[in-house]
Amino acid sequence: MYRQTEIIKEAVPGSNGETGEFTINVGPQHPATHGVLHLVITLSGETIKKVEPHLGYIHRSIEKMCESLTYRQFIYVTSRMDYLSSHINNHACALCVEKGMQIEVPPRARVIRVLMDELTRIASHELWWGAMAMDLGAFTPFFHAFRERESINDIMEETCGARLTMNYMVPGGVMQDIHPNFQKRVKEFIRLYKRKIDEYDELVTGNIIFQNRMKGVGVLTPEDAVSYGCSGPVTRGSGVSSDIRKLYPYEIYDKLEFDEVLETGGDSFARYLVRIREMQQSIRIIEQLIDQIPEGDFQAKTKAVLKLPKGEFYTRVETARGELGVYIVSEGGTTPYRIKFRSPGFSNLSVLDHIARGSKIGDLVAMMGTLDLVIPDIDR
Amino acid sequence: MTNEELKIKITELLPAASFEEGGEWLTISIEPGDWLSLAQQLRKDEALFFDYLFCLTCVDWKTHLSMVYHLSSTQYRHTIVVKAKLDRNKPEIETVSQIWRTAEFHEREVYEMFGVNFRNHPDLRLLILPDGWEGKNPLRKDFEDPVNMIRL
Amino acid sequence: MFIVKYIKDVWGAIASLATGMKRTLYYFTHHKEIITQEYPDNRDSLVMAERFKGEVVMPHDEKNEHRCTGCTACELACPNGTIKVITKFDISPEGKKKKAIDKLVYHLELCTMCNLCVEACPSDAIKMAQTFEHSVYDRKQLTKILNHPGSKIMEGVE
Amino acid sequence: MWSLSHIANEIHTWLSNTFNPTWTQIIEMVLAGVAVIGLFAALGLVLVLMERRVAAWIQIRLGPNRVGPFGLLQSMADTLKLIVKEGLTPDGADKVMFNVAPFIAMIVAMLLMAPIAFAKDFQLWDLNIGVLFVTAISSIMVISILMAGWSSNNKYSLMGAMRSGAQIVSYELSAGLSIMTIVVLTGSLQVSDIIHSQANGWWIFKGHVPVWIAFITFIIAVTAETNRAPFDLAEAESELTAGFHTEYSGMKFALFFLAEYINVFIVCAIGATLFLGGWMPLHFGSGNAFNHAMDYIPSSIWFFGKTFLLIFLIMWFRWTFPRLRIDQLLNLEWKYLLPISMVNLLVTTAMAILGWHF
Repeated sequence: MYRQTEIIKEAVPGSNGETGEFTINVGPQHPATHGVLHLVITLSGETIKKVEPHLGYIHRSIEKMCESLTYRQFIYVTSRMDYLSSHINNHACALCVEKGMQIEVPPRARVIRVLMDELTRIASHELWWGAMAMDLGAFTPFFHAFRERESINDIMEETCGARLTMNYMVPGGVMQDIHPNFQKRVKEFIRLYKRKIDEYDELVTGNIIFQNRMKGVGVLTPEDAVSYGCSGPVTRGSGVSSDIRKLYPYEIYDKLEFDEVLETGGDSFARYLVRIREMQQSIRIIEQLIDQIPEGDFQAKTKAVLKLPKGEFYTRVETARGELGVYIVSEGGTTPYRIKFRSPGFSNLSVLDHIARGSKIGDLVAMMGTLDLVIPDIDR
Repeated sequence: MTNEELKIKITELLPAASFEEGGEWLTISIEPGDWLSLAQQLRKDEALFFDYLFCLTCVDWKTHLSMVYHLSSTQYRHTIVVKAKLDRNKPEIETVSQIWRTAEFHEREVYEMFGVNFRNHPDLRLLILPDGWEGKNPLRKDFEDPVNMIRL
Repeated sequence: MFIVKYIKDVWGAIASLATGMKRTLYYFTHHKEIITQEYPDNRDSLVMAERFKGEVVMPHDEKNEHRCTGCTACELACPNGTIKVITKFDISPEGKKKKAIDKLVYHLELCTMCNLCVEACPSDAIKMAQTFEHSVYDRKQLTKILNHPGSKIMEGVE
Repeated sequence: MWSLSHIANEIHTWLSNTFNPTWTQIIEMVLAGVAVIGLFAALGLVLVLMERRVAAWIQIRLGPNRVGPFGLLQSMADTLKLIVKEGLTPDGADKVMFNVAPFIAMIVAMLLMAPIAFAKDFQLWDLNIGVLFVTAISSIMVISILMAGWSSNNKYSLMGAMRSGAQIVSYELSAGLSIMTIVVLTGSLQVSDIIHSQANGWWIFKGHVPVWIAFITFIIAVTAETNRAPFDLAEAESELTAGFHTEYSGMKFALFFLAEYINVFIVCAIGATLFLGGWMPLHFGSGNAFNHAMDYIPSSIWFFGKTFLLIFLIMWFRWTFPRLRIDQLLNLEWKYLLPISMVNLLVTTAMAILGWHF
């Protein structure tokens, strides 16, 4: 009855005698998919002819769930979408509610939010770096990446009370004030990070095997990147400016000095470099703000029950994976009438078939690594 | 282009379009039959150049469905929202997956979640739901799943 | 020239590999860089962050009194139906009926540690504890009653 | 002296005095077999533990340290687990081939033990074509992998097996050619001759640049031949889940696993014999105090020390480098290693004829 059984039935005899093509199921349990992604690949020898994603293995219908949660409650669910940038997801939702309610967020809260966002971005890219190196067969970088990531998680734990799904954002500010140690710990992390960043190049970036695995693999032209709705480092690797923080600044990003990282290669190596350099830009943002956290409230005074006015609200933020859109349709009640999360992973996945055709099965792993797919984000 | 200029330009392209007020971006309401030609013009027109479809979704209004397309231009950075009202019992609209490739996946998602039939879609199959799914479309308002849905 | 480029390629490749090997050799020989925490052994020295959200608890003072008025704000704030407040009516010495909690049922198995209940509580009756070793053999054990048996509301908490 | 050859001779004398020559022969063969199997088990346990420790320290972890003192019994516990586990045979598999394949891998590894000199005058079979025997037998290894991949009736396994076939067939060439350089310099295929030719200095010191190149080529080629990272395309867990042994479990998997480690040991032993002088102590010049001090270290320690140094090198590769892609793997062999080792062999031959080495 289910799709899966059919595929297996058709796939066991395997090959089509004339063309020598055969299908192979990658996933839903496969080491390279980092989650329950199911790809049906048509192969001719080692060459990929077609990649067909089958989704839904962890679809929780967060959009439907949010329809029965209030505007304070629904924020926590979004941590479970893209769990690696849960802070930024929460931030997007909080921003959308604030836009609807026209809540003025105190400056201290804004700065804290941006600091947390950038820390989350670094943590997410660290995990991506380690996991991608592991996909390519180098296991050591994974542990080295986790060393830095853990120190960010410790900072998060101290201030937000959790390591991964913090639920720190509330409409109108943040839930608690930062921990007194926060600034000290962040500075320690920046020192650690700057000491270790060269090792990343020694271990992975400069490695000739790695470069050969990455260069010219999965080339995405700028036109295709835009047409497929890609966002984040995937488009910036193709040279298309798409950083929401620069183009449609939210919070205090317009007052900050940072560069939008652009690479023109369009291949996996370009996407790799974008993420590596983005981490350094995030460090730059944190350095600007860490001593400049203004005094004041960390949360605006809001009503106990939030009611968005009738209408439609859309916010776009830049998560670690790309553009996250939150689209709330309100009927004036305490719960959203319809909510849509435009997740970056879903669109980035759709480009996989296009860039994978004609390359080897080993390249597919490299491409999936640099697209940085987080499956709960795709399935929502 | 500002919203005013866009409004003038789009009225030229499609005189039947009506505009909704109050949103952040220019919101255009159209009939489903006009959508494909409008979409092609929005994408092709040099002054508009809407090449980035960043959100495609549907809203169930209990009386009707409405498709919502968020379009943006990577060149001019202007944004519009296009809405098309669909019949709830037999929702049908032309696909735009050949204009914006991202629509292919998003339309498949809307197809299974709302039951909207996209005409001429290259590969209109279930994407998230298991094959052989029978029953209502999950994101419609009258969907009930007594087993898996928890009511608070 | 082709040969020169060929040799340069080979040399560059070997050099890049040697750089990586130098780095891993450094870690192989420098054991002070090891960051492993031997978790169950270091339980005594393990310090949890004071804000760590482990489970919801209701603090009681030495007179077995808590601060919960039974207003159900936490129950309403909870997105998962984790908390269920069962109220009863106490008869005060003056003969007035007063609403109080009978049981505050907390389902740890449903809780996502989002902290919304603690934020919503007007009388600071509940807070987050730093415990994290929640695994038990029976799911029923995860359903907890937060107020201690025979406990009363503290004087002066409205 | 408590050297291995001394013990072997003692046993031989005792057996000869007690039994007639035929029985002596038979008992000695049985003893040798038991010793090889014992060495197998011991090496398997030691190498698995060593691999895990090396990996852990490179990855800033501690590694196994709970079972036994310093985690020494960890691989024992793992073996016990694997023995107790059910050995599944998939429904669609070719049952005979599927069950025979791991044993072939094992037998090949055992056969390769024969010509290796573990210590001074301690060798199972000093046949006159020792090096040729090793290269010939080690290519049978691929048959077991192909059998395993084909009979599993799993596409991942099949792809892993095919990759492995292409890989081993290619890398045999440069491994053989780099072995040839030493054979050319020594003028003999016999293992004991090769070792004795290094009495006044190991080939890696005597042979100058050509032998260094041959050594590097040899290390790369044998890493590929034993399917170790960065050439572990036959297993490539992020691409093919586990490659040719995806469907294996329990003891049959353990045999493959063990065979991999034994193969690593054997190729490193060959490498140590050819380039680092086997059980020969480190000597500089002749007759000085340093050389005498070196002679006091037993020859078996020299042999195992050198072998484990090379094993560490191969492990070090594994935990540092990412994996190659299949076409890059073949490019590396056919475009780089093979031409280089051919030219190198030519240079070495010239060197041997002209006597440019000491």
